[in-house]
Amino acid sequence: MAEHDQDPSLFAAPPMAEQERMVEAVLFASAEPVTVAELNARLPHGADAAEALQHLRRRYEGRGVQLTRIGDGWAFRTATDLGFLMHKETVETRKLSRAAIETLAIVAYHQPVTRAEIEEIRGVSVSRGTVDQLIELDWIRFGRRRMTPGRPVTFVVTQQFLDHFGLESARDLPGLKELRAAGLLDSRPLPGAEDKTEDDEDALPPGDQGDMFEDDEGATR
Amino acid sequence: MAEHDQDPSLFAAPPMAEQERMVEAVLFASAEPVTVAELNARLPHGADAAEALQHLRRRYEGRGVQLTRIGDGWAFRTATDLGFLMHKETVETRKLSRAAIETLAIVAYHQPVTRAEIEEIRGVSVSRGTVDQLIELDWIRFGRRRMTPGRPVTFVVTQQFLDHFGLESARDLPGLKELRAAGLLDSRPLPGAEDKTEDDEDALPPGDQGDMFEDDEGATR
Amino acid sequence: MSDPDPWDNVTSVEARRAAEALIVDVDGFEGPLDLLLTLSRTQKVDLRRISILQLAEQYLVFVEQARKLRIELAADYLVMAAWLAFLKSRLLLPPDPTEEGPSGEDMAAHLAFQLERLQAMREAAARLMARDHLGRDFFARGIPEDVTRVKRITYTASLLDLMQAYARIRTRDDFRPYVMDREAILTMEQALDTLRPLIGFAGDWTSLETYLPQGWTHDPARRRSATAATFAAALELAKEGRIELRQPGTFDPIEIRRKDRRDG
Repeated sequence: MAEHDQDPSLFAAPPMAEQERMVEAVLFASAEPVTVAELNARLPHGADAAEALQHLRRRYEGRGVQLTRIGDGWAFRTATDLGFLMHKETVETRKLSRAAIETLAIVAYHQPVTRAEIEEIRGVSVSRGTVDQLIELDWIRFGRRRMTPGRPVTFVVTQQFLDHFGLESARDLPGLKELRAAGLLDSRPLPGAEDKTEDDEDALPPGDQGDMFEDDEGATR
Repeated sequence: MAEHDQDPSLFAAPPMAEQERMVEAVLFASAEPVTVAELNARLPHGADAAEALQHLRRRYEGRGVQLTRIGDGWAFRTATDLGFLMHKETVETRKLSRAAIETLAIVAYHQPVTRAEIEEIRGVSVSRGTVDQLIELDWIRFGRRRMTPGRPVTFVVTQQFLDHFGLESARDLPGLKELRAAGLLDSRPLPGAEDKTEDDEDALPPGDQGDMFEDDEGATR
Repeated sequence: MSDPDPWDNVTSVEARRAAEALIVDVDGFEGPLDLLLTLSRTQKVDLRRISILQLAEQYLVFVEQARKLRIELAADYLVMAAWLAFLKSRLLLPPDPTEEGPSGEDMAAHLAFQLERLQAMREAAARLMARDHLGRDFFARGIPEDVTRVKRITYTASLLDLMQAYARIRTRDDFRPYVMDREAILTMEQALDTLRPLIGFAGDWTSLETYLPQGWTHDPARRRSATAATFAAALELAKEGRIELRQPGTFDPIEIRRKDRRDG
């Protein structure tokens, strides 16, 4: 390698094609974008890094990597349309936990609904993780605060939720009557179940969802 | 992304020019060699990375960076004649001891080789530290156990070793053919000491070196 | 072999100095084989034509000198010395046909092989290290864009899951998972039994719905099953050539009528 240290540089700048190779190698190996000044400092005396860069840039036009200006430096970058190759995604599909699906169902049917209401309906407390998970899945989000003491936040379902479940709106969710008709519910209401649901209804703001369920309850009688 | 999982793959592989761009992007993005199998796994379904590599290799002939084969992987490396341009930011690797260098050479030329065989060739015992150092450098690794009494472990060189020394395969080790022709890679037992060396002899199936190179053959596919 | 001058083979001053240095540097040798290889260089011949006898003598002299200088030699040097003394005697004495074991020539050839092999490996090591090194003479990509391995976990739930969950909550213990409820299933055989006696009267197009059995028209689940079974039964009868089916349009009521036997 020693031969290279003093070689033709002392005499004349190498041909442009050679300068281009040099710039190519330096940019390739450098851990950071390299400025024209730095390139000129590394290239043999008399070389014109700026010109070599222009040649090189053209050479890489349309290739899988692009010579890109970053700040005042230059670097190779993956062509933007091939960015997808840089991700190796392994998708693992898991069933939502029972707690999560129940919470989601309650939000869907009772929105906007507070955490306290969800807990009341489920009869068990709702863990932070469950709500976070549903928010992360982009299936529920925060709605308006309830204008009641403590101004609790409410949860509502998102557009993603509707998309995922193929619904036009949350109103399209089948009501209890339909669930029953579909055989998803036993038709006999348990004694005392009505009391329970009435409580729930109290908790509900006079929204459409509440209406829907009033209808349902009426239909079973 | 789900879109990528199913989209064009279902229909047809992208044109070869496009596959070439993709291979180029993936190899540029990786500092480590990437195997054909890995490339095929990353490219859209139906792509032929091996063919794309051939096109790409030709495209980079004479450039400042070169497409090089390393074992069963491929990587871009700067042209060796341009090394003088580079910042030698490399942390000067601890100078290897003579024992380490010789042990490395013996592993490379005799692989798979047991510790006893290394010791027989060098005429001294191999210190634990020497082997550890080479393993730490990722230049040698354990190979299959020898199917002889005691089932000794063997050592083989790694892809990093090939990469470091710019070798396409262990077959390209300098002077390998001549050494083999001269019988200097044979394991000859000490006359009169058959009992001691017999195991080793049996251990070295006639085609041991052959095995190594058969493996290489496999890798080229 | 009368009192061999230890430096017999050493001609030049430099070689003599080198040989002396050997002794001083004894710790620098990597064992007897390494020492033998170094000593063999003084013969200035191809290793393949080296005189092992001469080498054995050189070694024994070396060990003798070391002793005189009270340099403590490691055991393996002494073992090698004993072996070489034995080899020397084998090489000098005419072969005894009654003696077991390898001949002196065989042993010498093996030692020569070992030396040559060690020398070859040293040269190979030197050539290897003289190659271009990654990170010194050629370089890998400086800014690798690592593949981001994203392990994405998607949680799925179907609308059915959602509804079942809701139903489960709303009905509490009342809820039982959906099972095939035989009560609400009308089999095709049952429907055929209903339909067969009736078709005799179906002289004109009549909606299939009117043939649903009693008690199967109200409850939606029962009604659905009855409709399906009756339809299947009607197809069966049509196959038998006993009735005709028609449907004026998509989703319109399906109608049946008795097929007249006159053309059959």
